[in-house]
Amino acid sequence: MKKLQETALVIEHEQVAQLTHRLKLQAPGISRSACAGQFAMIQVREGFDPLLRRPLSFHRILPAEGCIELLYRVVGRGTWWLSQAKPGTAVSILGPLGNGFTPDESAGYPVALIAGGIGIAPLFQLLLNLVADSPENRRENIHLFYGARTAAELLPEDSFDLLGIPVHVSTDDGSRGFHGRVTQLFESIVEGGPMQPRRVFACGPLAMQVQVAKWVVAHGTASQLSLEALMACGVGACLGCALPAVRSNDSGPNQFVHVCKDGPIFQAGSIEWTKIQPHPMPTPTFLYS
Amino acid sequence: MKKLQETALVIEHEQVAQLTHRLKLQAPGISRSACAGQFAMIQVREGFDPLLRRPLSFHRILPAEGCIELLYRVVGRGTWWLSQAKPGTAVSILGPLGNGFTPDESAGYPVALIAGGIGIAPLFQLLLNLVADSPENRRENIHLFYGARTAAELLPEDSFDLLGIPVHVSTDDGSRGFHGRVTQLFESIVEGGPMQPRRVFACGPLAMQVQVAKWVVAHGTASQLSLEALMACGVGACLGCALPAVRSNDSGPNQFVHVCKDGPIFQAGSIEWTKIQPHPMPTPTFLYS
Amino acid sequence: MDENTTASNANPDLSVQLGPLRLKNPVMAASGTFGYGAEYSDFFDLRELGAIVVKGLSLQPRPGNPPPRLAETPAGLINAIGLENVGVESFIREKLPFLAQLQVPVIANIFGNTVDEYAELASRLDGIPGLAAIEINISCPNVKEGGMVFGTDPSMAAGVVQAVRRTASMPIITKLTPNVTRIAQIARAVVDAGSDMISCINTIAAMAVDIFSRRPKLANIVGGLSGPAIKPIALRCTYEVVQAVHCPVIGIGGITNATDALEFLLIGARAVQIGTANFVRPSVTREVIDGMRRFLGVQGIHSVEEFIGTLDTRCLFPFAEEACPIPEIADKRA
Amino acid sequence: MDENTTASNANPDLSVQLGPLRLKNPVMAASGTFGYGAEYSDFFDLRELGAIVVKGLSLQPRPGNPPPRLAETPAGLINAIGLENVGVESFIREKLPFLAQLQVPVIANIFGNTVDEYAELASRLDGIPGLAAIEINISCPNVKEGGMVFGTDPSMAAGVVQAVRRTASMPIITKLTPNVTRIAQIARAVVDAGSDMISCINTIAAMAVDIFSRRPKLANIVGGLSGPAIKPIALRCTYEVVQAVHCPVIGIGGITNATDALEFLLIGARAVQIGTANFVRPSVTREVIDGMRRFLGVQGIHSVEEFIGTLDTRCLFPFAEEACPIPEIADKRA
Ligand SMILES: Cc1cc2nc3c(=O)[nH]c(=O)nc-3n(C[C@H](O)[C@H](O)[C@H](O)COP(=O)(O)OP(=O)(O)OC[C@H]3O[C@@H](n4cnc5c(N)ncnc54)[C@H](O)[C@@H]3O)c2cc1C
Ligand SMILES: Cc1cc2nc3c(=O)[nH]c(=O)nc-3n(C[C@H](O)[C@H](O)[C@H](O)COP(=O)(O)OP(=O)(O)OC[C@H]3O[C@@H](n4cnc5c(N)ncnc54)[C@H](O)[C@@H]3O)c2cc1C
Ligand SMILES: Cc1cc2nc3c(=O)[nH]c(=O)nc-3n(C[C@H](O)[C@H](O)[C@H](O)COP(=O)(O)O)c2cc1C
Ligand SMILES: Cc1cc2nc3c(=O)[nH]c(=O)nc-3n(C[C@H](O)[C@H](O)[C@H](O)COP(=O)(O)O)c2cc1C
Ligand code: FES
Ligand code: FES
Repeated sequence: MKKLQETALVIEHEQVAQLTHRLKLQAPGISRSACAGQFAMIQVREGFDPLLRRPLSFHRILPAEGCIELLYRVVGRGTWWLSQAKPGTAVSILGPLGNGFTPDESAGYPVALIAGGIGIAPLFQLLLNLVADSPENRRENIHLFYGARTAAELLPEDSFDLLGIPVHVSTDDGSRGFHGRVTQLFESIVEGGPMQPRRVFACGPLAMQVQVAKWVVAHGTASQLSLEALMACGVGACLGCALPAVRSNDSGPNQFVHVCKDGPIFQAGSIEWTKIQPHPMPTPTFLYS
Repeated sequence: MKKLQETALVIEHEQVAQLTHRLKLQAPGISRSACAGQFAMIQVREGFDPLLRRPLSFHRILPAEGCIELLYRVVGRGTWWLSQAKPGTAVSILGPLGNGFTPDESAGYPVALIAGGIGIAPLFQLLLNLVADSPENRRENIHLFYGARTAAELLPEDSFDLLGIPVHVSTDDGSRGFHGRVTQLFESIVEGGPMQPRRVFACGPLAMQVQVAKWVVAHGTASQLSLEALMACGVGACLGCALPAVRSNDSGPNQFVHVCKDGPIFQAGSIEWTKIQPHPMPTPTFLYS
Repeated sequence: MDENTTASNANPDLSVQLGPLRLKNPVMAASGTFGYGAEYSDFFDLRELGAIVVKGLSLQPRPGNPPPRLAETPAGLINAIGLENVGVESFIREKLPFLAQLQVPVIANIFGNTVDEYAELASRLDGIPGLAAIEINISCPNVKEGGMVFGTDPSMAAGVVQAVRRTASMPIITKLTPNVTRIAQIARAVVDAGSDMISCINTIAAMAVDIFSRRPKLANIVGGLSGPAIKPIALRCTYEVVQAVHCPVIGIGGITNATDALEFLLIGARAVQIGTANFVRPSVTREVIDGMRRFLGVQGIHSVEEFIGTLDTRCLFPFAEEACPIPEIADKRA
Repeated sequence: MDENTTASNANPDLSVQLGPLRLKNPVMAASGTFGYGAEYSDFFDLRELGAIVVKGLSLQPRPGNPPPRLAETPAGLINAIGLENVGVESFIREKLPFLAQLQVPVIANIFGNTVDEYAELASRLDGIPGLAAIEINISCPNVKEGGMVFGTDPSMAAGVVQAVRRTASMPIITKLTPNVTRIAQIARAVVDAGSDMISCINTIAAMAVDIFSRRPKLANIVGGLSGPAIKPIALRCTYEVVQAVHCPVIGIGGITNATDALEFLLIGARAVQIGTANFVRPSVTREVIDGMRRFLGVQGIHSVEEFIGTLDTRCLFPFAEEACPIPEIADKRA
């Protein structure tokens, strides 16, 4: 798909959970060709502060309306400034970028989607597609596992009602649903039972993805994980968004994949997880000082 | 007067002439102590772009309302971004800064105010003061000479109606009033006649001020000119806003005045005009690219 | 310039002579910021570019540094990519054909661990159809070899250039680092050693840390700063070099719009390269070309060559007591 | 750091030992950006400051450079003030009394045309009540003498320091320029020559031009770049110096908030100076002190001394193939 540099218009912009905003943009060109799992590079504000665009996944793609929706969490200056954009503001975006999910149906059901926090962003459009593409009687075999640190960070409970799929919620502090990590919830539910998935799609913090990767590799399950890296260009030019890849042969040199062009969607088996040491996201204490 | 760092609120913001905006700010502290001819340093936008504050003179001071008004021309990035501030926006300002006009009445009448383009900004509050402080029958002896490049850059014609003073208008292109420079208009009207002023107040481009200075020095007229220089701090700390001063003795070292603390209001005789080579303000062609 | 004497001119000539090269305009994409061209081909017609400099090439493919490789700073970007590249062979085989058919001058940026490696790279690339010039990178702050070590010492810099000069008949551009006390000294050394042109600057050694995790933001600890933040430093370096040597100089550093590019031309650079700004606006190079044309048009300047190097340094003030401590520049003030 | 182990602490100890000096907190106002203190006394209680460094002093008063002296750049400011100052005598007579009564350590920043002038300045200032230390400026890019010329050569730098050391019993801080190939080398030279401390960095030589008037934006053509744009370069320089010497290092460059200041402390600076940011927010120094206290409090760190120099440079990645070309820093990675 041709990549576009498009001037989008803010149509709606609302806070939907703690520090979490939904942004609806009119971007006819990009909305026409975007796929679930792909992303856009957003210029959060005019001028040099901040300098770089920010990568955000498509949360919903509405080609009929010529719109896309983004769902993002305010974690720093860039997302903070984006959150100030009022309807009517022009926002420059590049997209669609990256490879997107390829929900190959032949792998079968059950399907599990694992979302950690804002990781729900790209999985939502994927869910819409999966539900639309699945026979009616298969929908109960599409499971969403959705965790966050606390209830306030979760999307409103009714967000998934229309999909008619089972939703399993966890919070780290037990303020809603299962008390613990979403990966613990996932494992406790599916392990060995009839709900054990044939396909896993996941998006969330790196620490979560490491857990998911371990599980799918151990169980030989088909997986598509949406991964992150710091990005400058989003189009494969700067080579900044490297993640360690499994080497073709053990004694060969290190190899890297580049999240923006080889991903952001990866099979768990292609990443050298042992070489990733996720550190916890810092709390945005000095968010704006 | 104590200088304050105050968070002001945009109350009104409207375009009043070509590229010219009037900004009304709620700034109770500064409005209480500000005087005509003083200025404020405005942070035109949050963040590092642009880095520095911009100096703008008080156009009107409304202590009863706790407000000040600024009148400014969009000439670059800073003023362009300021022009985007919507009512309700918080704007950080420092003030009141500089010395202000001291319209010593003992020097007598007639009084001439010479405004070149946006130079009308500080002269307006001065006019209000002069009119208020002058006996009724003296008002016709307060003359405003007001020039601009073209009619579209002038404040609306009725702006001065309430003051009840004679207003003489010029435009460089002849689109309104006298066809020529405001200094030519001034000289042609006052030279040798009964309107020859005892006091001159002026604000405008450096090229205009050089003309005014020549005239007042030649005629031994009391003068107060509002001068400009690029500024970083506005409070006398950076020493950036230097202008060449007349030396105490001819063979001594160069001396400089600093516009932000010794000015911005200067007597014509204190500046070494021969050492100033004003270059024309560039047209804002690439205003925002 | 007097506003009144300007007459507008709709179609100024943007072409420049850059030593042996003729470019249709002075705007190039900088090495390492434009991939191998194809990455940006969706956004505009690459044939509009003055030239394309490809990502730095080594003899063997290189995986580059571990992540994180990027850190954003005020108006800047620090990178520590570590010269990841496909290697010269696969560049020639897989990347060059696409570039060559564009009919835009392609410049190969090279770096080696040793002087011999530079020479070997040059001999491998010399004369390959579709290549217009070789840019020698002796200025990367992110790797031990091939980088700043060569670029910070005049005689080592000259050694690399001599070796390349001996093997290559193509035009040679040497890319300088600003991380030196006297960039003019290095410039003279590489020109004396046979470099046809100079490009400057590469990134400035820089660092960023995270107070929460108490770790460097880059796995490599240090990286190279680029982007608008460095433009004033790049302009000063370029001006120093322009004053010091007679060959064409290509200005690089922080260019994001036509005004920035014209500033480099004004101080005497004969062309410019645009790096980091590509990431922010993929079509920036084209916009700069358009803006340049508009500026020259409005100012009534017929060709960009007429504008290059026309900085007027006479002191506006009839008294200038101080002069700057950089001899190349102080001369202009005397 | 694990989020769970942090315990908040309302009143962390901000005091630092800086060689012979004890400061109540590590935040100083930088030379040339805070006038002689009085200029900012309206905005907050200056007694909250860790120390105040005054505008550079010479033996005789100096008028400074002709205007224009300032140019704004992306996230930066170029100045070419030319060390305008009232001269040492009138400083002592007219400016110091106000500063002295604040009971905040006052540091006199000095520069001369010759080594002897430095020594003379130091002997004039040594032991004057109300002064806590002398900061030797060998790093101003805006004047021929007294500036970068001394600061870019290790032996000349050492010469200045030795001369001052011989005449002054007060603590000496030497302020370094980043406009050098190896700042660590200069740092070692001045410490060996007797400097008690090092402060870095001074401004970076830079330039700005106007394409419309085709003139430099500064009468002096070049000036010194400061502000947020240079922070990543300042951090790298400071880190190099911290690795190279054992004396206390004061970090300077682009600090605008508590996070920035803490970054310098994290990499091992024992104090910081804030310059350009004063112009933007007159109360920035106080805000930084407050923010530092808050950060340490939230993180459960009892004193700022506990935080200083705790950067963890172990590679997060079990494989780091590259190392940076700066030996002082590369060592940390090995
Ligand atoms: C392909 C892709 C898709 C993404 N989709 C979404 C999405 O749909 N919704 C959403 O909220 N976020 C998404 N992110 C993450 C988002 O890009 C970052 O949160 C954002 O760039 C932070 O910008 P900031 O200026 O607010 O934070 P900064 O001030 O730049 O940084 C704050 C913190 O966030 C971390 N961070 C910054 N950028 C990234 C990044 N690119 N990846 C991971 N961590 C980062 C920093 O390391 C730092 O710890 C995505 C990232 C990628 C790579
Ligand atoms: C004491 C004082 C009072 C002022 N009062 C007013 C006022 O009431 N209304 C008003 O419109 N303007 C006033 N000015 C001028 C105003 O400060 C500048 O126009 C403004 O700072 C330009 O900012 P910018 O970012 O838009 O332009 P930039 O992009 O910074 O510059 C655009 C052009 O304007 C020139 N310029 C920038 N700053 C100044 C400056 N400080 N003085 C003179 N020229 C400058 C530049 O040299 C350049 O040519 C005043 C200046 C001073 C010193
Ligand atoms: C991500 C990145 C990668 C780079 N890779 C190279 C490279 O391989 N070879 C090289 O000579 N310069 C490289 N550079 C330096 C740029 O070509 C350019 O000199 C520098 O970024 C300054 O220009 P800018 O401010 O316009 O980006 C790279 C710069 C960046 C930001
Ligand atoms: C306007 C101005 C004047 C300065 N004058 C001096 C000086 O007299 N002596 C000195 O050692 N440094 C001087 N400096 C350098 C600052 O002290 C500081 O080292 C530099 O600006 C970097 O810090 P910053 O980015 O926080 O401004 C000056 C800086 C500025 C901006
Ligand atoms: S972000 Fe530039 S290559 Fe991926
Ligand atoms: S603007 Fe800083 S001294 Fe006048």
